[in-house]
Amino acid sequence: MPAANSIDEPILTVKDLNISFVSKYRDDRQVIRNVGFEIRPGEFVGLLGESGSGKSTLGNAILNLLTPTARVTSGELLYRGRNLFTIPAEDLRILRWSEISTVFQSSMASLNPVMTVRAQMEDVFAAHRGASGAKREMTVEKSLDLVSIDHKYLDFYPHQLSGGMKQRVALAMSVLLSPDLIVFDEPTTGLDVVVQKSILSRLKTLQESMKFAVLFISHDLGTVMEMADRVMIMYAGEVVENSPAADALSGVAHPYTIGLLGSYADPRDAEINIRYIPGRPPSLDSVPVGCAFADRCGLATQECREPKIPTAEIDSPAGHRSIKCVLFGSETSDPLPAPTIFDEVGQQIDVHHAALGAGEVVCRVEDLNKTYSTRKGLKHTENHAVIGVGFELRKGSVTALVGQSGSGKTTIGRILTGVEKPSSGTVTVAGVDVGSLKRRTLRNYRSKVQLIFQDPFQALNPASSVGYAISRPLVNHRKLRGSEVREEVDRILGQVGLTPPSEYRDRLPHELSGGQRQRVVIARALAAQPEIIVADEPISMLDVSIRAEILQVLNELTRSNGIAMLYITHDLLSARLIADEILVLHEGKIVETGSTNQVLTQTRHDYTKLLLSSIPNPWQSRRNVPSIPAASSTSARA
Amino acid sequence: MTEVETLVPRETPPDRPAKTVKRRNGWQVVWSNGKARTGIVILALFVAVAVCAPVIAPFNPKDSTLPPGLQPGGAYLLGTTNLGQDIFSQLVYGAQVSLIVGLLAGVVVTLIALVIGLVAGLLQGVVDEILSFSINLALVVPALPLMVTIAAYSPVHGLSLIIFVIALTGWAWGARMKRAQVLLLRSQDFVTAARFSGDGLWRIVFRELVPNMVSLVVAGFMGAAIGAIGAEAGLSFLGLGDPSTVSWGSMSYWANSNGAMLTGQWAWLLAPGLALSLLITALTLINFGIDALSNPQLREE
Amino acid sequence: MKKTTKIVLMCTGFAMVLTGCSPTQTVNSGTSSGNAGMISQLNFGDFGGGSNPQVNFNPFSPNKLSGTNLIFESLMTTNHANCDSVPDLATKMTWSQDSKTLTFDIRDNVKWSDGKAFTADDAAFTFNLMKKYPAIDSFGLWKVLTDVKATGNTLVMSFNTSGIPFQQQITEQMIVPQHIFETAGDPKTFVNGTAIGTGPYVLGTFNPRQLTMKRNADYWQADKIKVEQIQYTKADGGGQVDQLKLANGGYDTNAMFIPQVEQAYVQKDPAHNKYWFPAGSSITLDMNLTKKPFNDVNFRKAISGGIDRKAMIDKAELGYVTQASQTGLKLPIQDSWLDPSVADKGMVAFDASKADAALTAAGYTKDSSGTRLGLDGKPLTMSFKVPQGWNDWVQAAGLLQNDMKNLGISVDVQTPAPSVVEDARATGNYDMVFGVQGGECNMYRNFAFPLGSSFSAPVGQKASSNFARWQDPQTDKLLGELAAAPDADSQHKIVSQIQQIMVNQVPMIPLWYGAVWFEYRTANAVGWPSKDDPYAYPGDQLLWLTHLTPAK
Amino acid sequence: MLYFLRKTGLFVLTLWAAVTLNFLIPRLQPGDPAEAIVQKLAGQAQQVDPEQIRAIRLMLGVPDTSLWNQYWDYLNALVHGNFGLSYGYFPYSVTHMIAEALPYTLTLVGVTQIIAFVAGTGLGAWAAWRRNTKIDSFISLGSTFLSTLPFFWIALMLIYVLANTLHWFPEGGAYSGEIVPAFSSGFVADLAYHAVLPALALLITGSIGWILGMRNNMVQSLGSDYTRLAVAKGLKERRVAWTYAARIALLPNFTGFAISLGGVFGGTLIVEQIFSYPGMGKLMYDAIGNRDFPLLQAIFLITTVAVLLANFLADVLVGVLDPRVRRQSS
Repeated sequence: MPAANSIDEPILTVKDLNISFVSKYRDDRQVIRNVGFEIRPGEFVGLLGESGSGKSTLGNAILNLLTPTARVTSGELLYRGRNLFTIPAEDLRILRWSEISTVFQSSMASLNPVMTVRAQMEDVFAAHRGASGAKREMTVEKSLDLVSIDHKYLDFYPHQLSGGMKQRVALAMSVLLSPDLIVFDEPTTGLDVVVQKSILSRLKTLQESMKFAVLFISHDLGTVMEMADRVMIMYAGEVVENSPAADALSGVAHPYTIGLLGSYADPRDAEINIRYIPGRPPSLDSVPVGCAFADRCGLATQECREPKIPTAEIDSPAGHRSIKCVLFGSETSDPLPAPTIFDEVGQQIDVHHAALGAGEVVCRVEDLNKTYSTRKGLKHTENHAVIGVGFELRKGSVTALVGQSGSGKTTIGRILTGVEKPSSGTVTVAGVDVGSLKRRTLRNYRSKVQLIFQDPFQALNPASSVGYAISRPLVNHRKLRGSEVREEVDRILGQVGLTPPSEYRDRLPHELSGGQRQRVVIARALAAQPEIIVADEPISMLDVSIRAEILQVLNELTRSNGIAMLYITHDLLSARLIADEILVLHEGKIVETGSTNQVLTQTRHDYTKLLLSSIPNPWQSRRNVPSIPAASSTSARA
Repeated sequence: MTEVETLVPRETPPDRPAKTVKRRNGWQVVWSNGKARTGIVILALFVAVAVCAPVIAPFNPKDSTLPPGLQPGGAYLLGTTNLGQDIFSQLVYGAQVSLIVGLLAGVVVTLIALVIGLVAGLLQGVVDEILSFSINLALVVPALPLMVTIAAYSPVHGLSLIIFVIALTGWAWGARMKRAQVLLLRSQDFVTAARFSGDGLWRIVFRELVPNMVSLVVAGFMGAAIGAIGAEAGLSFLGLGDPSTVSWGSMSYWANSNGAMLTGQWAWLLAPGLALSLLITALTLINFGIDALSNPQLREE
Repeated sequence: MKKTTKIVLMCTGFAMVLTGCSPTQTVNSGTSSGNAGMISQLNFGDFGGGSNPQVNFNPFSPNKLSGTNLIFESLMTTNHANCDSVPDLATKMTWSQDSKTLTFDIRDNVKWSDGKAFTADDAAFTFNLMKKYPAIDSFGLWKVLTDVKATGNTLVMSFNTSGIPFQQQITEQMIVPQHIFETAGDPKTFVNGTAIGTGPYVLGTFNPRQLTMKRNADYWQADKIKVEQIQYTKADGGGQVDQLKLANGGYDTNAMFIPQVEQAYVQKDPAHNKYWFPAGSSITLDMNLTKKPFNDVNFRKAISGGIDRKAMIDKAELGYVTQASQTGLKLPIQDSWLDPSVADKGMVAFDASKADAALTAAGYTKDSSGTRLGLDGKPLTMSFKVPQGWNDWVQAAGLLQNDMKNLGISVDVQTPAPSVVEDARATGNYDMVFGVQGGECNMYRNFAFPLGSSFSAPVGQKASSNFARWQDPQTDKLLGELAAAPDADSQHKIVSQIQQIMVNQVPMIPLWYGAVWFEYRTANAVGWPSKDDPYAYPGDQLLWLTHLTPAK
Repeated sequence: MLYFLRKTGLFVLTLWAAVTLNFLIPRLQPGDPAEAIVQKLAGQAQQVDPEQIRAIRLMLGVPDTSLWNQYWDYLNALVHGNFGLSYGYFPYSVTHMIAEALPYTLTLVGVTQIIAFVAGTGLGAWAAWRRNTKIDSFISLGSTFLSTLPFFWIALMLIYVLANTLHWFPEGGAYSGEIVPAFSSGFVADLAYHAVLPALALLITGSIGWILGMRNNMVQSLGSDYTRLAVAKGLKERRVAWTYAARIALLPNFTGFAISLGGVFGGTLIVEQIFSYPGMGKLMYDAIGNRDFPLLQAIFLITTVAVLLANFLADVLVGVLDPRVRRQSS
């Protein structure tokens, strides 16, 4: 436990850190640029950034776990005054875990698959026999109690535990030696929203009782803002803002922070407003001179392109703020910019809704059941994935199918697309029962139904060009030939916003960003001119700042082309944004259904309520902060 | 995940033209690997020697009119055999056989493995069961004894036999790998997407699956070629090859059975072994580069 | 881990060297010290039995170990250098006038090595055992034998036809002790580990690596045996390793092929290392006489002259052999059988241009590209099957391929496994193969096996020895007369006529005499048969063992 | 249960297929064992009496029934464990000959395989642990180079240098002739002395695969999150290297090792041939030359069954060592 008198002394100080990835075969890439910050005892610090911002490298650097190709080119990493980069290896080893411990992103991979939970936890004690008496008070059992895991799981192997349990084990392991600082690297990514919520609240409780400091690395600003005392926002290898959480939410912050926050809202609000930041972060090979964010910033001026961008040091009632933006000047005496100017940051998404029940029914699902039977030895188990589900899809309208993982929502999507056969019940499209289709007729059916996948990285053949991917439905389903194909490909590329088409037609998927790929996937689905599109979590793998943008594209295209869309998601906020009707699925059954507004504002079922409460909302836990400042002003304008 | 920076592809904002994007095709990835580059250069040298053998070799390798049993030196760079054949010329011509065996056996093995792997991976049920069973069977039947037996009892000896024997015993591993790869690929979203795009089976196989197996296929080919060259040498050394073809294996065989060790004709025994070693080294080095294609973790950074 | 283990292994190795645990090169040839006038030990090299020899001293077994012929004796011993029959267990052999009865006088005072007396009954038992078990009657003696009976110290054999062609096989049959073999059960599967015999040596020690034979002090001519012990050592690795051992003086005698024998063996110790490679059977070019163009005598004659036998002898055979006579005789040993009218003793001279002309004259013209055409106008191509691993033959075939190429004929040399060649040869499914013919003392066997129509078979069926499928009534008639010819004169006459057939009809083309390998060292023992003193053949061990004396 | 049944069924089916292949392969080719024996006896300088072939054929009892009948007899004999008499070593039984050869092969090849595996794995792990250092390049480049040398060539060089030139070791054989094979210390020492060169040849070539394989696996497991977490936990280097990185990297090698141990029963043809080591490989080579079908069949069968069994046991063993697999198979 940190001594009382050191409460204001930082336990960790990072000074002017620069890290590059070096390679014999290409220029060095500087991934961490002049980063400096402090963490004080018991402080909960969030480190935020999109993929590629360097936040994980920074986390690894603090743990001194950089891969051999990463070089610290300059800077210091001081833990209670000792530079971790230079202290003797044995000193560092002893310091590890007893002072700084960590929880990695995926405990699937971070627990040794061939050792029991107990063995892996006891390893820590074996390695730190010299740890002080206080630290020995904790036992393996006690730590499990802290995260509410039954002791019997100690003798289990990691693969026998669920993802959430593994992460709790990792959490328990991290506090074994009562460290003063724990680094969490995306600890809940990949977990179900409800599980995520429970783990985070457990972490918060533990932190409050054990008083360790936390560095919480995440891409999810909403989650971090709920918990952190202070947040650091990274962009292109730099910390662009380092502020108390309350200040970051105040509406006066780095434009990038504002932009990121624009992606969050409470879906229950009568009117919500979501903004996104157009464009992509720069490649680390060629970070532009001056402010790296300038290219995407609506407020950028000539000043932002100057080589030296000053960092404003601001004292606020909540604490100290550092913001690297010309808007804030360089002197503490400089006045804060007015909140209203941030209205220009990011772009508001523009979505349309159809009235419930409008449009002709193109697909009718009646009393759908799907049972998987598995045989294990002589034991025969049945798993009812879908139970008595029925709904309709209408032309030009979006139906959201909302549920946790394992709720059966993906199975419904697969049945609807003819990939799987239902156990009973019917899916009728244009008078034909999809379940009865054979090979030949199924192919015809697929021209009417298209899929948009969750993972844009998997959905495109890495070996084929964008133009080829989009041309296939044109050739196969629409029987276009020669120049017709080419013209149509270009037209569709334009529709999904990949302009000029000539720029994208011949590219291979790996040359595109995640958002661009998802646009290509959408384009391919559109190319078949389907009547129905099934979109399975189409934005969950994308960076937060561009999710809204993709939603907008989806919304626009289904409605303007008169397509019925089944939007499968776990995320009620995104459902709120584009769906006309929401079906809430729980354990294979539809537990609540109705128009979007009805479901969200007059929620009846507890499960829906649970889902709603799991949505990260930066403002939720800080009711003292005015709600959605940017939203009020822009909605007025809309 | 570690090193997110290196794994996430480089991204270009839509508003920025993509001219900065350099496409690194397979060849460039392999060539950028220092080891592979060395291997390619050595291999190219061997190919050159094999192609230009008639120019490089001072004598016909089978011409037995030279003075027999000479030590290296003078007109006979590596001496002559007991039959009066020029060893250096034999060495030069031997490159042809090794390269041809490597190439042909590699192609045959790879083709068999690819076809069986594809069919087994694509067709489920009985066909897959039978093919998987054959693969497993072929993997457990001891290869060398089988090779030796077939080679020993074959009515005809020659390159085609060697290639046949190598193909017969060497396809299974590749087939298993390729089957696994097909199973992995066919469950990928982009294959589903191709089906939804209305593509037929053959198009899916040749446009979606095969292009994504290229590095595996090439690596399999290199492995098979290395194995084939080694097997040819081994079989020839056991006297089971075609003793009338001039290959490095048969040179070793003749050197050994004619007492090169005894009479001190070092070059006769040493040269073919070293040449083999150098050729296999070259191919192994190239394989490192190809590994890097399929396994980015092994890429040299 | 690896390091330590290796060191341990090395240490064991070194420790053994240091403690005198003898490395191989001291497993050396014998020494002549010991009893005055005696040779304490000679090293004879390999003792057969494959890679993992097992006890087998059964004279009837094809897998018997070397040394079995020193334990057992036959009625007479053939001296292959001059084809004389030398008395052994029999002192005398008499043929009846009609060649249908053979009487042996059995030697007295011969004892089995277990002390029991050897009698004519043992000899009779041996032959009658072969009657009971045809599988051990290797030469099919009971096809002609009708009865074998011992009376006192004589052994009388009766034949249903002339027994002369079988004389050598009968006299050379090793005689086994009745008191052991009659209780041994099936002689096919008996391994005879006690090895009780009458011969000059008895079994010393045996393990799969080494076999020693001890001098039998009770041997009936023990006074002539000066070698106390004979040691056989398993050949290591064959080829090179064994050759090296030979060159380093590891063997007192051996019968192995060694390349460049002068350089690799004699030069290593010119005072003691000697060799003599006398002639064995003829190595012939056997042509499938049922096929074109081999069925044309003119063709056969022509290509015979186009074969550079000297090149084969010098290159493929390393000069170890001599050219074979077209007569089919083994010269010079069988010089006395030579028909004087045969020019140059039947040695065909190499003359490519003459052969070329002869072929053209016989109707085998060349086309514009120099390809020789058959009588049907198609290019002449033929295959030549050579057993894989028979390296000198493979190389000789390569040379023949060259010779034929010079004549415009393309020959495809194939090297399948030996058994495949045998199969092809027996069934007549070949163009050309090498054959091993003649070279025996018995003229009937020399010519009947390759030329007799009864040893042939139609193509597709297995011929027993006339693989070329020479079918000639005249030859058959002569062979019949030869089998029955009682005296040397009549035999000579018939053999002369057969030589004429060989020379004029060329049913096969003898190329060279296969060499009988024989290396010996005079460091410990002298008196070996040699080129200069060919009193016996290398295979006549009993004959030269009684000649060996200690080196000075 | 079902998993086990299926596995066993597959095992039996594979066994049957292997047994049938063993029967067919030698018989699909022409040739006659009796001829082979006579030819061998006669050599090149002596003409063959056709009667001899007849007699030997009679002696061996070479079957002349149909292939189908032979197959049934063969299966029947197999079930009764009766492999018959060897042709090449007649009148000794196949079982006897294998019992003679197997111990040599098992000790020489078995011991070297184990040493090669342990040493190779250790070196590979060490190279990976010290990756991108001089030690690593020495080990991985060195073993890569050695792996390219033809095996027979290495063996010949060893003989030439260590046996012929330096006379440190014998050129071949399993023991010297003077010694009576028995379980005496002298004989065992002599065996070990003779085994050094062939073992060295096997070690050089045998460990390379393990070195390179282990290095690759270990580099991967070193980069894995659980190893990095182990480092972050402040575990001692040894613990991280062995318990975390090496243990998992070892698992894929383990199956290969078990199978290679199964392959030991077949001996190593080239080594045994070059060093004239009286093991299974040499026995097989002779059997091929002699057309010794009964012996050849039995050797094939033993080898295949050993590999199959090893494969099967490896599956079971990996299940024990790797809890992930254990779960799938239970």
